[in-house]
Amino acid sequence: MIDVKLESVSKRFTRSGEAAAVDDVTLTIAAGEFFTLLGPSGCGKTTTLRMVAGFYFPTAGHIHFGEQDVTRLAPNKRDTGMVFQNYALFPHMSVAQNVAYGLKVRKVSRADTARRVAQALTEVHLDGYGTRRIDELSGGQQQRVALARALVIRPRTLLLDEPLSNLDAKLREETRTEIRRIQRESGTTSLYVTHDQAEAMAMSDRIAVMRSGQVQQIGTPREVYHEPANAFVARFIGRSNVLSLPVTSAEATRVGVALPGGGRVTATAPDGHGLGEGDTALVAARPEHVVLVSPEEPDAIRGTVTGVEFTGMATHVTVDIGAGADGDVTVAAVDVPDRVDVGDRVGLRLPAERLWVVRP
Amino acid sequence: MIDVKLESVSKRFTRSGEAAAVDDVTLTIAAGEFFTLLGPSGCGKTTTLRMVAGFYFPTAGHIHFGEQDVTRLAPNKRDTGMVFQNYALFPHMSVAQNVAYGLKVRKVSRADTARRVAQALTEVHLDGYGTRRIDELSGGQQQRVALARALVIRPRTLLLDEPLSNLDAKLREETRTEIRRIQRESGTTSLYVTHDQAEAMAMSDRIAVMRSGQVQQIGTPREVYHEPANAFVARFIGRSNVLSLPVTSAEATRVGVALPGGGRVTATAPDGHGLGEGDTALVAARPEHVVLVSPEEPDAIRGTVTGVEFTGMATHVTVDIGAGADGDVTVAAVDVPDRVDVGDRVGLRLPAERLWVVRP
Amino acid sequence: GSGDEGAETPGGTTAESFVVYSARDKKVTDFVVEQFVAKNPEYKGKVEVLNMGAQEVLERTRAEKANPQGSVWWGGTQQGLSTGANEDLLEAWQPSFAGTMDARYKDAQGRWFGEILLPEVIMYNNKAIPADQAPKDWDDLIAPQWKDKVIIRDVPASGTMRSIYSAMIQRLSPDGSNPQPGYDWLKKLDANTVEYAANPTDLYVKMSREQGVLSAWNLQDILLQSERSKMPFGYVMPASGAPVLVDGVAIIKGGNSEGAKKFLEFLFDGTLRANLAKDFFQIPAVPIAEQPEWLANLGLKPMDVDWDVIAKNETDWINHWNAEIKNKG
Amino acid sequence: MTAVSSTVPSRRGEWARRLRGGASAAWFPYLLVAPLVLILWGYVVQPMLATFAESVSDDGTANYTQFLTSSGVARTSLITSLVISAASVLLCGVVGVAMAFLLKRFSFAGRRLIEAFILVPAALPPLIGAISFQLLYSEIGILPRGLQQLLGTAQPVLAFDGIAGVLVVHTFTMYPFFYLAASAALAGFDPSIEEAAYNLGAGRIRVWRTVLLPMLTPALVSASLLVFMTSLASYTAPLLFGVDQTMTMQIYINRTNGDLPMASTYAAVLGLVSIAFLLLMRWYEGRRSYLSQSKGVSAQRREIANPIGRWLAPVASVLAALVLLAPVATIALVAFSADGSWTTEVIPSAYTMDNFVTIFSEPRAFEPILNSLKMSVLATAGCVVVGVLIAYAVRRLKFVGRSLLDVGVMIAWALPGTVVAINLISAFSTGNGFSFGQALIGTFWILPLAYFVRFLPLVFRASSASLALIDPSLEEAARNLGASWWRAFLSITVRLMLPGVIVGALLAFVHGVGEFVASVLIYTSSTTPISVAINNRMYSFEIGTAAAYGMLQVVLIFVVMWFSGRLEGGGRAASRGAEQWTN
Ligand SMILES: Nc1ncnc2c1ncn2[C@@H]1O[C@H](COP(=O)(O)OP(=O)(O)OP(=O)(O)O)[C@@H](O)[C@H]1O
Ligand SMILES: Nc1ncnc2c1ncn2[C@@H]1O[C@H](COP(=O)(O)OP(=O)(O)OP(=O)(O)O)[C@@H](O)[C@H]1O
Ligand SMILES: [Mg+2]
Ligand SMILES: [Mg+2]
Repeated sequence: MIDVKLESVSKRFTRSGEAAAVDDVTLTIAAGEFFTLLGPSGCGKTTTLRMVAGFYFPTAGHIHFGEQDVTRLAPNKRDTGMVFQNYALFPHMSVAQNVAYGLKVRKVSRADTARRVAQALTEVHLDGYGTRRIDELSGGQQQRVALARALVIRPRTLLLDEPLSNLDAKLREETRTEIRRIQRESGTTSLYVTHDQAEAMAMSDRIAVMRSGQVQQIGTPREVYHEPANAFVARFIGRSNVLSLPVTSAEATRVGVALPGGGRVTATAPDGHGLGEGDTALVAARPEHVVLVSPEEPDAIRGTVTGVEFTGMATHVTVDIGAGADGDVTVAAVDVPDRVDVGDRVGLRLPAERLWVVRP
Repeated sequence: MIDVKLESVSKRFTRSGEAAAVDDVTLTIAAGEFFTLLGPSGCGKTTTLRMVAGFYFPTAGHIHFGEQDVTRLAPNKRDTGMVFQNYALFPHMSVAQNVAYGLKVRKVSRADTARRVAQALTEVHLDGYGTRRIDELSGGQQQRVALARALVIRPRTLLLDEPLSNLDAKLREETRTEIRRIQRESGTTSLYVTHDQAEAMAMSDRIAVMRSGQVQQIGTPREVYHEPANAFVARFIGRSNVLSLPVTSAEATRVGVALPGGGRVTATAPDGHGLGEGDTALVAARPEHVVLVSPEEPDAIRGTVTGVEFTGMATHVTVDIGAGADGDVTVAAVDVPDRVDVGDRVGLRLPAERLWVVRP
Repeated sequence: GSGDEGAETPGGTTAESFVVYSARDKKVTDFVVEQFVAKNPEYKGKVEVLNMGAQEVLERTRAEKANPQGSVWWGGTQQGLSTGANEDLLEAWQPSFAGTMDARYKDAQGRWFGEILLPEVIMYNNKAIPADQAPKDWDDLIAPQWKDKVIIRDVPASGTMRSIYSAMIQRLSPDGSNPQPGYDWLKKLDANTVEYAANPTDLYVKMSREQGVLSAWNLQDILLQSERSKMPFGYVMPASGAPVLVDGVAIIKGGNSEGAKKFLEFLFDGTLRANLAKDFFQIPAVPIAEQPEWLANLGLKPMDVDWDVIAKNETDWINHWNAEIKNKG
Repeated sequence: MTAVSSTVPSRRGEWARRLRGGASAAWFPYLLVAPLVLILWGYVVQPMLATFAESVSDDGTANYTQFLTSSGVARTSLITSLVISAASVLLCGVVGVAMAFLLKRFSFAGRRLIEAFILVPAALPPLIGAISFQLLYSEIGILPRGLQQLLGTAQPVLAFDGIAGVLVVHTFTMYPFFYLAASAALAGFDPSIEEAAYNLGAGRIRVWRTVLLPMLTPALVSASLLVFMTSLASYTAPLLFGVDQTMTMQIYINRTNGDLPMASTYAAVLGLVSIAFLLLMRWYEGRRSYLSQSKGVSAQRREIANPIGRWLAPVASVLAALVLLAPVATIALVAFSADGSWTTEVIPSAYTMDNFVTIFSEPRAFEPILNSLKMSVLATAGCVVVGVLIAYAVRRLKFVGRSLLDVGVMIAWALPGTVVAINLISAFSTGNGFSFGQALIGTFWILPLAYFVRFLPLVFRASSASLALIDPSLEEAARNLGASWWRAFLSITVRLMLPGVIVGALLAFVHGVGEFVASVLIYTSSTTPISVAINNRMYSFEIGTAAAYGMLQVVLIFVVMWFSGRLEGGGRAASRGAEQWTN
């Protein structure tokens, strides 16, 4: 069942000469689905969310909730709960009053309100902070109040605009589990905006990748990650190495390409890729699939290490493979040989089964 | 050479009955060092930064910049460039005017100002946005203006309070490279607050882990990650499995423990761990080091899968290993056997060389 | 821009109550109304007096023309009342006291009647100037010895002062055709004037605090101030005569004219007039039987002023004075 | 730009959809504004147009051309008025903002008391108030005479006269516009913005110049407008200090002359100048945004180490308060001095309680006070309801004619009170639609109505200024949580505007209590306001009792100020600024 539908929605701010902030976006979100908008800063995620919430009217297009056209419906009649990117907490109310606001509006009884507020504060790990003034909270604490305020009303649709951006990894993980639990239990349709791709992958049923106001790809996390629709998506989701390589053979879903090192591999290609021998294919490889080998190994792509970055779980090694290709390749390895250092010559191997031809 | 020194600094807000927001913190940051504060939301990071910037006076303790005691020096005489957690942009100025403000104060010539502003905007990928009003920017764009405004003045000390929290992963990576470059080139001492542990690991020379206003550990990223001082740090930095296991043998830096599955391993322990046979040791293991094996394998710790989370680069599998131990163990695996699903029985192996005994 | 349907509104004429717009001192009005009600008990609580400036009475009456609220206009200069009469705000009638009144003091068509006479005399601070050294006539005021000693209530906004100044001009040009000698005289007066006071109160304060010690002012107020408020003021009846202003009353068209007429008739009651003369230093515009001592000894010498000439020229003269003479002497 | 046009649905469907938009629909602003426009049209604009019509009734635009000829009184008056108004804005701005800074940024013993005193100069009763300035600063004043005696000079020292005197009076009586507006804005100010400026190396003065003052623009614009218009329409001060070539004096003189069209011309020009200034200010304010875009709510705690600041602030504030209170003290002196006992002496020589005994022994002594109180409260309540709504409409809603609405409201403040009163009389001397067919003249309601029309701009401006600093997303958040527009408006927007609304309401109330020029034309014996009562005393030169009455008025206002200070203190978000500056 379709719950939220955006039909060719565009939004243009009056600033002359600017491109539309949201440009002909069409989406459908099923009831109870957890749908994420992903995209670079300024690509129109917040604008889209605000149109769904009813704060902006689309310049063109329509928005439906179920059967109902809500394009111009008043925000308070939409039953959406929104976490604003800037929180929008009521500065004149205490933490508890902020959270209770939506319940009061809904005429929930006093006792119920108190109980639900307390519970919501516990869910975001803020028990005991109920009587605090908002300006006595840290940034992350304020963000959690904003989240609690939206969650507590159990709205029909949750709109979350980077609700966890100011939380630490630990808390973020706990909170996202909490959000998912609540969302699943109450079957709330959710539209989520995040910059954290791991988060998007972990939480979402489906993801829409946006760029400059336009949707690039809609799919499940695995689809978006492993089968990016184009080079932008491949580069944007996770770290990707996108290499332009000459095509040596082409089949329906497989394309053979020549590697800089001299070897040859066959990559998976999308249906109707339209590539033929002699063309140049864009081939994406995830860093964690690139294997660091000795430069002496036959058919290895050889290059010079230009950066070594320790990120905890993995170490990212950036290797310059020379002018012939697109430049750098990043390798993520759990156990990097300690001797790898900037300036070292190394070899790389690309695993054929993990290569994916993308559209430009 | 020591550049910034915090000596037993405490900050207590007047709210009665509250613990101190910052509690007896002592730190030294070397000139040109990139120093990061890491800790859960509300642990006092911003408060510490604000004391260094001069917006709060410590309730106790002293702050030195080099030889000078700046504990009560006016903020404008400290030559720090701060990115506020809430941006604090001047809403009545355009983007370019915001960025130029610090230069004007420093009486930089008009031509120089224009050049440096343009360059700073390019560094944060905002070229062409100079004439925009602040309220016409997206959240991430605002954050970048705040960053450009602090970077452009090339201050003696950079104070960055989650400067990248609202940027997408791609941009965040580019920007952090940019920050590091600028910071290295101008030898600026930097105090950085972030929630993104990968970021902290990748950028920092040293990290201080805080909790409830107190410093838990100070060390290089590798030290903090691989040799956490206590269970809190182990759990907080990255995902860690901390198991309480009975000690079977104890040496100076090695402690043997009994595994729930029946096996026995020897873990590395810090000097003076004070554990003896019969005690219970807290043993930390990183998910990426835990190996998923068949439940039939001898000596494997057996358990039931309770969660499978795809995060892109890795898939996190949470396994309940039963009442005897601390509960769940998380396994991160790049290639998880597709058949692993919630409810499956699996086996786990802990690699002896990657186990670390932590203080409670 | 109103009054489309006003004819039907009963307005203030219900019952017998009526409203008096008065520029007289509240003490006087309270006193008179008390007496009136005592004599006409049926009007108890039905007479409402609103005190305001003479100019405001005109403004208000004019603005309320479509639906008059007031019935009596009590206290106004000849000019003000004439303006009102010409704008058709006042009702014409013939009261019983009209017969005894000098024709100069009333409107020919009976639209307004003089109530009291206000001789304009020379005022001086009797603490600063001994009585025998005070100026004796108008022309003494322009003598150089009084340089910066004169204070004048600012002219354009004051009916009284406009009349005095116009009289000074007309004195030197009886038909008003050549105001120049008058202008010259006023210029010299201006030279002696240290300050123009904003209003009567200001004048009294400045006089008493000796910013200046001489002025031209009406007799009644000088007497009231010195007797009632213990102000150090004395007066000189100018040798060449004092311009006498008429301050009058009228019935407002469209008000409760029955009550108003009764009230005005009462106002000219002999005993009342005698009391007012005694206690409030009023010189009645009608002859009265028993004059108080001060009035009997006054030796009032009216200056021969042609008010018609003045009425024709006043605006021009005063505008000229304001633009060309004030503060330029 | 190429507008993306979707398939055009049927007309009916389109309308149905539009109507469903509720408070965010395009028609909503018109719905909200329509009654306001009707009120304004009936009570303000129409009467003003009548004024204009009168000004051209006799000889067309000939009256207006006088303003163009260089030698005429008209032009000189216009220029003098403009100069006085501009200078008043500057002086009041400096004094008001400085006081706001001292009192809102530092905390010290007695700050509360001084805050309550600070509005009193604005509350000085007319006439007696102006006279008190004369008794203080003019050639016969206590100060110049005192200095004269002290220094043994022949002439009074430092006596203010002419335009200087007018400016002194204006500064004293109008600085509260700036003080109140600036202090409300300072209290609601996002402190992190200021911190950012300090952090970038700016010193205190620079921060004020480049961040605080510009950010206070909405408040300063609002105050400038009010001061400019008040000065332009000011009558008593030029009168007392003998500056008669001003617009208002000319209006009065022309009315006395009986030249009504010319008087109306002056009034119309006054209105036009005010409108021009208003539009200029609107443009100036509209160029920038003043809305903090900061994430979340910033901590209000700020700490200063500067001991000089800590000591200087109370000393400076007390000094300023003394100077400000001097006129009140003068009135008190007069009220307690025996009639005629104060002539050439620097201060009176004999004191008495007689004046108070006199008023209290009168049977209906308190009636004028109660009348004024009642009518001002009524008018203020009306001003708050309508003013806040108009402020919201003009700032937040997009509709055709926003500027016109703004002008319509402000014009009543720009014109002299006499003109407004006369217009109201003409409009309501017979029944019309706006008075439900009742003739309001001669009834109780005409006075509160006059106050409402005259003082609506005060509430409107103050509310509008505080609204400029409130993030609209707070209202959005409330609506998102299910609150209707009304609920969100009342529980969030109005609540956050409250400091500004209170400021406006106070100003309206204080001016209502002191209003004279319009009142005297429309009062009835059952609605005699205190100002008329005072004036009656003044008229008979019972200056002592007038002053005693004046003191009662001052006390009344002081009490109101004190309680409103409390009220505001209760609204934490608004006025917690000062305490935190000291650690
Ligand atoms: N003005 C204040 N009054 C009272 N308590 C405060 C105030 N500001 C901060 N706190 C409290 O002090 C503690 C530390 O706050 P701080 O802002 O330093 O946290 P933080 O580490 O920056 O957290 P976050 O990551 O959420 O931004 C928090 O528990 C917070 O609630
Ligand atoms: N009020 C406005 N006027 C003009 N342009 C605007 C306005 N609001 C947003 N924009 C522009 O529209 C584009 C989309 O903005 P939006 O806030 O939707 O981005 P976003 O995807 O949420 O970005 P971020 O991740 O940085 O928050 C941006 O380029 C922004 O500059
Ligand atoms: Mg956004
Ligand atoms: Mg923080």
